[in-house]
Amino acid sequence: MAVRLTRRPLTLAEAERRLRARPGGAVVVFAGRVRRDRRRGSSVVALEYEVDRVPALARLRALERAARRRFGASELVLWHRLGRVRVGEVAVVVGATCPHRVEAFDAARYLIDELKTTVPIWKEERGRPVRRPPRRRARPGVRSAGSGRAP
Amino acid sequence: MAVRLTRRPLTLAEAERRLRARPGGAVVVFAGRVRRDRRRGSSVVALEYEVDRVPALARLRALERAARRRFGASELVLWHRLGRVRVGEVAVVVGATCPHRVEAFDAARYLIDELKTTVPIWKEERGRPVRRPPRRRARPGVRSAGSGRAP
Amino acid sequence: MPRSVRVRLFATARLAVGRAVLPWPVPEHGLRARELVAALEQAYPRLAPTLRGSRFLRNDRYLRDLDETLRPGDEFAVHPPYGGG
Amino acid sequence: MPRSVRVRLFATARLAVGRAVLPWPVPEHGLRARELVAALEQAYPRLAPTLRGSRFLRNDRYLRDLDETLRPGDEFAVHPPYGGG
Repeated sequence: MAVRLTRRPLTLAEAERRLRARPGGAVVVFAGRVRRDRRRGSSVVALEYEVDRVPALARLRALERAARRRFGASELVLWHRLGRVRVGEVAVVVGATCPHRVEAFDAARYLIDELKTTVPIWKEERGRPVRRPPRRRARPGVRSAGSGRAP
Repeated sequence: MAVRLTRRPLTLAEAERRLRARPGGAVVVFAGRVRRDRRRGSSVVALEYEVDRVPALARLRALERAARRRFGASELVLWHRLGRVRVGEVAVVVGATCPHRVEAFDAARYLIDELKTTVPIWKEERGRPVRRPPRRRARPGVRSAGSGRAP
Repeated sequence: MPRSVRVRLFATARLAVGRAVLPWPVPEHGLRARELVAALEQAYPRLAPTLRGSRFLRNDRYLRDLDETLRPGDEFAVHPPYGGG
Repeated sequence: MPRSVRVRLFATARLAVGRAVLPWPVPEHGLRARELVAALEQAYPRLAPTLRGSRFLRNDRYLRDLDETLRPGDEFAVHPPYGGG
């Protein structure tokens, strides 16, 4: 499936199987991973992804069609994790197979830029589970779209 | 190895193992594949890659250093096949792990653009082996840098 | 047929209200999207800043404008700015 | 010590000459890169267009200019425009 919202791990290897099944001289893949929060006192170990599924899938399919048309892509992936994704894991993979490298780069860039701003997916920070309440605890919250910590 | 000139097949899966071993929110990988030549009468089934190994490796390592410095890349791959590479196979893989997606895209783009124009690697077309000489045969030749068929 | 719309709240909207789904009664004369948003703002003052930055959907389609009239049984989704990736 | 340089030809340069390596004698007064290139052009007219678009290396380093003097035992590489990827 070119478009996927899933709770299972995402890999470039799996994207490769799809993207290399079709002809095209250039394959570009982007993987976005959950980053460690470097703010002092942060205890964030994962992000929890939430989705409004029906409009999200509709929008992802519209992006797929647009990329085929605009960049001549013969194959695409637009995959996003849902639920809890730990630091270091891949939260999103987008990629395109195109005749030439310029279109393939532009397509992948277009897909991730559009995905981030136009697909109803949200992330919320999740802290380390604590057994005894510590003196001061960082308060995990929803990451806004403008967060500097998203890739 | 971030830098590699090899006769073995290249895969995004192998690049992923290297690029995900280091921290960074964004991984971008480009794979360039040998394309079928669509000119009429062409019998090209593979490209044969030739290298001047010592200066090629020196230049690839210089690109690696430049990408770490310019784009803050924590890990890189700059891999190229040598010898015969069949249509559909991957001839080159470049990729970068960076904190954010803009640098990761820029790094991968920089690496492949520079690789194509500044690393002493050449390709030569290889035709289908023929048992009986056909009346007219497409004459395989060296592909120039300006060839429209390179990805 | 319920005499209410089903308000679905996501991300910061959900956190501000404390729940993901909120049934909202539809008066006899009907309910414009604009009226629902104003009523939500009044009922949940913490929701106000989020509502101002949100997009709204009726039955999984983005609203063209806030003059659309909601009918009993409709779903009304509140989408704060997206943050995937 | 050989009294020649080892000319290494790649891609179209190799095809024009028909071989990848060519020993080239170094006269008593020495051999500038410029003189070698001119001599190659004269000996292999089909090589001329390629030479005009090529970069040259002495012992795996790009030549700064064609006035560099080659010594017996040196390698001299002819690099037509690159075509990797």
